[in-house]
Amino acid sequence: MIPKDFIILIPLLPLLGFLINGSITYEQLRGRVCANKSMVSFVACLMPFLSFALGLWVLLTLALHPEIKSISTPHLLDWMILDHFHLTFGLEIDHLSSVMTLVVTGVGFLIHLYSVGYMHDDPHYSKYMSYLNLFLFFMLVLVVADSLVLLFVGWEGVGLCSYLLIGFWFTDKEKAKAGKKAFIVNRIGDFGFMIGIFLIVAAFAAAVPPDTGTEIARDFLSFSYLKTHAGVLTPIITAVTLCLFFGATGKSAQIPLYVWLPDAMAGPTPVSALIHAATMVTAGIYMVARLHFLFVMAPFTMHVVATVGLVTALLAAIIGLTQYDIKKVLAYSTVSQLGYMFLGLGVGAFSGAIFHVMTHAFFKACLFLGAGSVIHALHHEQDIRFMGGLVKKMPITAVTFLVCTLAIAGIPPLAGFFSKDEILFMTYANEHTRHYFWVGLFTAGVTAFYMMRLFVYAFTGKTRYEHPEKIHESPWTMTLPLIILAGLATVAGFLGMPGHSIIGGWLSHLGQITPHHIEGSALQEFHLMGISVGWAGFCALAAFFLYKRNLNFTEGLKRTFKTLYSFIYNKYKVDEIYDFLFVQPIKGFSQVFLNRFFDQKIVDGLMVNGLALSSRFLGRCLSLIQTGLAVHYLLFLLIGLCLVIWFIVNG
Amino acid sequence: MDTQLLHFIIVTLKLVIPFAIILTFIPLLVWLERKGSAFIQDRPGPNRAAIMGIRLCGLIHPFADAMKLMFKEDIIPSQVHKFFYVLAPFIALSVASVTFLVIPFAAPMPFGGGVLSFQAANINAGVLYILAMTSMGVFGIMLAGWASNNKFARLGGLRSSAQMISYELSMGLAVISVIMWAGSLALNDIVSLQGANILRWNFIYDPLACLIFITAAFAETNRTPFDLPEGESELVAGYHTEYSSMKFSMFFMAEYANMVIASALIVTLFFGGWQIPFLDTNTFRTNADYYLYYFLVAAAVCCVILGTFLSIKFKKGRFGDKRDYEPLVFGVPAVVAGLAIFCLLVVLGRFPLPLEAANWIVAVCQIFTFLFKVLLMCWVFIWVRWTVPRIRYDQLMDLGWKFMLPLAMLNIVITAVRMLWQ
Amino acid sequence: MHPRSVDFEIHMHVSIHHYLVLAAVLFCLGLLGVIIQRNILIMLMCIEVLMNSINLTFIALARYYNQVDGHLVAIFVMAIAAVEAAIGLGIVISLFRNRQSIDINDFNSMRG
Amino acid sequence: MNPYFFYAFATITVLMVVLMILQKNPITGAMCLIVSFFSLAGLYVLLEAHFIAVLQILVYAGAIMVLFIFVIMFLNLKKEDLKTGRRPFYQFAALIASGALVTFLVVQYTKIPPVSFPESVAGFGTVEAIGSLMFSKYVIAFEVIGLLLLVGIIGAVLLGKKENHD
Repeated sequence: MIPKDFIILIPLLPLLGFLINGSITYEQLRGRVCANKSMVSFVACLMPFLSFALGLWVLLTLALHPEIKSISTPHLLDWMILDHFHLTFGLEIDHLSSVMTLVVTGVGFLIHLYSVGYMHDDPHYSKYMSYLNLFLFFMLVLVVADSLVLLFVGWEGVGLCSYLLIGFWFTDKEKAKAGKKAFIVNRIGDFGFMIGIFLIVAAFAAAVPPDTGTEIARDFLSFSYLKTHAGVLTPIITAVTLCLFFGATGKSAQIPLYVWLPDAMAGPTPVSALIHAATMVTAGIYMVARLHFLFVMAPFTMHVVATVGLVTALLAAIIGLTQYDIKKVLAYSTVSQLGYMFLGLGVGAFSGAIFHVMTHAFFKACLFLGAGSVIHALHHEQDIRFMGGLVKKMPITAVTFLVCTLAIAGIPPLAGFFSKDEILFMTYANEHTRHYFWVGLFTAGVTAFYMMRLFVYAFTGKTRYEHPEKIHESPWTMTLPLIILAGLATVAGFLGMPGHSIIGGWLSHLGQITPHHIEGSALQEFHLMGISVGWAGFCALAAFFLYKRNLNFTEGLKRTFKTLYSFIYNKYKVDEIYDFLFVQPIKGFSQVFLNRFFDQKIVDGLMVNGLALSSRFLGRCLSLIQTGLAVHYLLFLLIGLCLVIWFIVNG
Repeated sequence: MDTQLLHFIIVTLKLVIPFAIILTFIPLLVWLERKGSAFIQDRPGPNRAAIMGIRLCGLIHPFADAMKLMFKEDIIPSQVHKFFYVLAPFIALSVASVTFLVIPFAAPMPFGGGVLSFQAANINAGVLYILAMTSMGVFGIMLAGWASNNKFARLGGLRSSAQMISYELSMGLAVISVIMWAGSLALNDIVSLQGANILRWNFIYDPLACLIFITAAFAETNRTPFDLPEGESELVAGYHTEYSSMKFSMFFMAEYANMVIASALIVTLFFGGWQIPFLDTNTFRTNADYYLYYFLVAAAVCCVILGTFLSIKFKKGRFGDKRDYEPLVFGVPAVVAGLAIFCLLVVLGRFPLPLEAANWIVAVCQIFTFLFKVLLMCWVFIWVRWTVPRIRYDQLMDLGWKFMLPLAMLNIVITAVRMLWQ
Repeated sequence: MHPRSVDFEIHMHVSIHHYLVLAAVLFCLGLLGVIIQRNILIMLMCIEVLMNSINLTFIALARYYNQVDGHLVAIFVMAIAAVEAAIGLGIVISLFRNRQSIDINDFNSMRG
Repeated sequence: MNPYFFYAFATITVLMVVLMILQKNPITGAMCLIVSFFSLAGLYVLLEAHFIAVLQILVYAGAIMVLFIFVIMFLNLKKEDLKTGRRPFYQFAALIASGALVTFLVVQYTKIPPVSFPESVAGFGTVEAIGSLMFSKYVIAFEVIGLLLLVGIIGAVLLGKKENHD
């Protein structure tokens, strides 16, 4: 059984790694030390591994002691102590968090290991490694937080690290811009999240009974307290959950805030794998699952979540069909898969969503890392039209990539099949969202199609790269994570076997909305499974053979539906619309009002210069009294004395 | 009404007699100074002024001086500040005189159911009063120096004030050890405590304080070797350069009055004051007739011997004029008086004196003892003046601040340790 | 007895008020002197007068309450007056050295 | 006898202070002040504060005023140094203000009914009484005053010292 205090170490160990590598970076930038790369690598990889080991320990503890619902630290620190509001720091790991912890640290460790090879020649290697560690720290804070506010701290922290890592090669203006975009779009979502928190605080503050104020005077933002007193929020529950969900759309790249994620591919590929596939984007999913007790109280919100997820999944998958950048395709695939997860959440399949988070983490990380391996081998060539024929050159990468492609396509017995089917089945099982099932099914097919297209483009056929002789397999630090992840993507699905789902039992406290009116659900599930497997397999095979035969077989279609194609290719012009609707007006407003009028006239003119001028004027006036003649001062003193005595006697 | 009148008379006498004593002492000291300087530096003393040829060993000279100064023209220079120019000598002389008010001349005497103290004002803080009054003396000099509107006078005044401030400190600190022994600030208590035994007098008991005090007193009275305010060699005549006639004589008198007061103070504090050596007041009072008888016998014998000695020096034609008869002027009356006392004593014999008379006799004896001591102390002043040269101004300041002040402080510490020891 | 003489007797009786009023008058005179004088030396003397008026108040009240504490305060005030005079005169000397003047109105180089 | 003395001393004191503040010659002012200090000493004697009276003469007249006169003579002021300028407004204002203050104080004092002095206790105002109080109750203040004097001496020396660089 793990000592309670040890769980503090889970987030703190990566922070330690960040501090060590960060100080090395700091010293290095000043030319005081020359960083030893193997030392940096060792520290950077050791810390996530230790966290992973601790997380495993926690998981085992929870598994072996069913009576323990969660492990929480004792009171760590006071943050704010107000009259009826105590905000304290505390960590808590329950079944949900333990799964997330393991995913984050495990996948994180593998990606660290991968980065050792991938980033080895980068001049800012130690900085990169320290940022990765910092990211892990904030992500773990997010996961093991016991209150909404601490979760928000981690939430903001991963946003920051995302910004730092996307803009890691900030000398490239486009990449720096992508970093800014990610940060700003995330901030918009955070705004909604904060409003949600404030609504909760306001509701609790209003609900404090005047005479029994002490009863509620505690940390009412902690999850345990929220869970038991959720009834207080009933009147405004829809608003609260919508706001929180808005925050989740920002972090998890859903409509309308998904635009940042494809651009975020500007960062190093391991970053894309770690942040934009496996961990950070799942924060929104995690948050909704964590607060499931609030969401189930608001059916409208649940409906919105499901709809948004479904639409996002579909639209992103369609964009994925048209893209040629290997990372962009994977990015849209990620958006699409996240949409699946939200669909699952929206229909009440919380454990299914989390299951999909886990499996998705494995195969998407593997896909990204495989893409990274390819990019590494091709010297930063990302366009799939200039790849091809890599199976022979890079067999390990190709095999793992194929495994994961099949996994994401939903081919049994790979992981993606189980998790996706779980969600689709739950969608079907829910009476209100049964029609969503068919859209989801279609989307699954589209997913299988474009993923197979990607594989065919990149790995089969002839080599279209101009220097084929330079292509070689990646070093072991890169292939080992690929192999591990591919293996996991293969076997992880069996955790969620329909009927006796281990993960469903493990996360049973999330309270599935049981489709009570469906009888013989297992049988029906097998039917649905068969449909989806057939459809996905059909799409995958179609894509394989169509593209295998002729890579440009879609040229005719493109020409025919030119407008539609370019509309889809340019991501439905969403960026342009946003630019026109929000960015330009705000820019204009800032230029005209804030800059020219408010800043220059009010702040500079009235506040700064005005204060200076008025104090100078007052000083001039007062200096008239300062004659420098002692007798004048004495006269003032005498008059003052008279006044003082008068006040003492008569006052 | 009767007692009130008596009281009034006593107070008046108390005020007048000290002043009269000082006025008597001044010509005496002038004479002593001249005789002393003549004796010490081996030069002719005053030997011209005479009344009908009788010179009285030069005793006539001071009176001649006084006459001359009084009748000289009183010049007031045109550039002086007239008021202060006139006021300064008065301040100098009067301040010097009032100090005598607290000096005890004799032991307090039982008188008419009360106690008659030979002291104009028995102030609780007598020592402080004296220090305060002596520090006033500087104003006369400073005012004179300033009002004269003369470079030399101004320098003299400046020097005087600096000197006064510097030496007052060590003077006060020296007195403190005496006060510590006596446990009182009243001068009469200090004298009484010293007792009749010479070995218990403060100059034996606390010699360092005595030395410091005497030195400081020299500086306070502007006497050589500290007479820088009027140093002839540099400043013409210092602060009284512009003064003449009676005003000058008042400064002159003030200097001697200061000397008398300083001597009286030294005697009071360190040399037993009115205490007759080895003769306790009470013993004297109870055996007054006895002591008086033998004193008169001795006095008569002395008178006869001295008169005879003078008379046989008479030799007609020594000078060839009236100066030949000078020895007889002293000698014959002395012989006659001695014989008369002797006859009286033989006829009357010893007779018991009434208590009142005994007290009075004791008081008178003590007064004369005190005055004799003061005269001796004045002689020390004169002696030093004609023996020691004037010191330089920086030496004066160094001596005052760097030597005597620390020494006086050290003396206080020593005294305190000694008091703890006993 | 004539009533006027009784009245006179009462008036001739010196009470604590007489001393306090005298001290107040002295204080105000000192203050007035400090203000209207241009001569910095006389200004310092006026400050001495101020301190003396305080002393007088303390000593009169000490006598009134039969407690010697007032005398001690007077002694301390004297010590402070001595320090004040020494420092003040030192300043006057150095000022005079620099400006050849003792007029307070000439020492205004810090005027605004 | 007491009232006559009081009025005599009070008159002299006030008169001399008035004379002093009207002077332009500092020596004259100093002499007026000395006289007023003497009469204040007389008032202290009337208040049975003999020790303080003597100290008043010793400290004020004997030390502080000597210092003043020394400095005045040291400065060697010329006639033209002693300027008199008319500043009627300030003089008038100061006169009004101090007049108001004294009137005010007097009015306040006279509100209390006149109380004569009680009989003084034995040993009041003697050196013994003052000394025993000074070295018991006020010993800290005494030490502090001693320190203050030391500081004052050092400060005065530094101020009066000629600067070396010129």
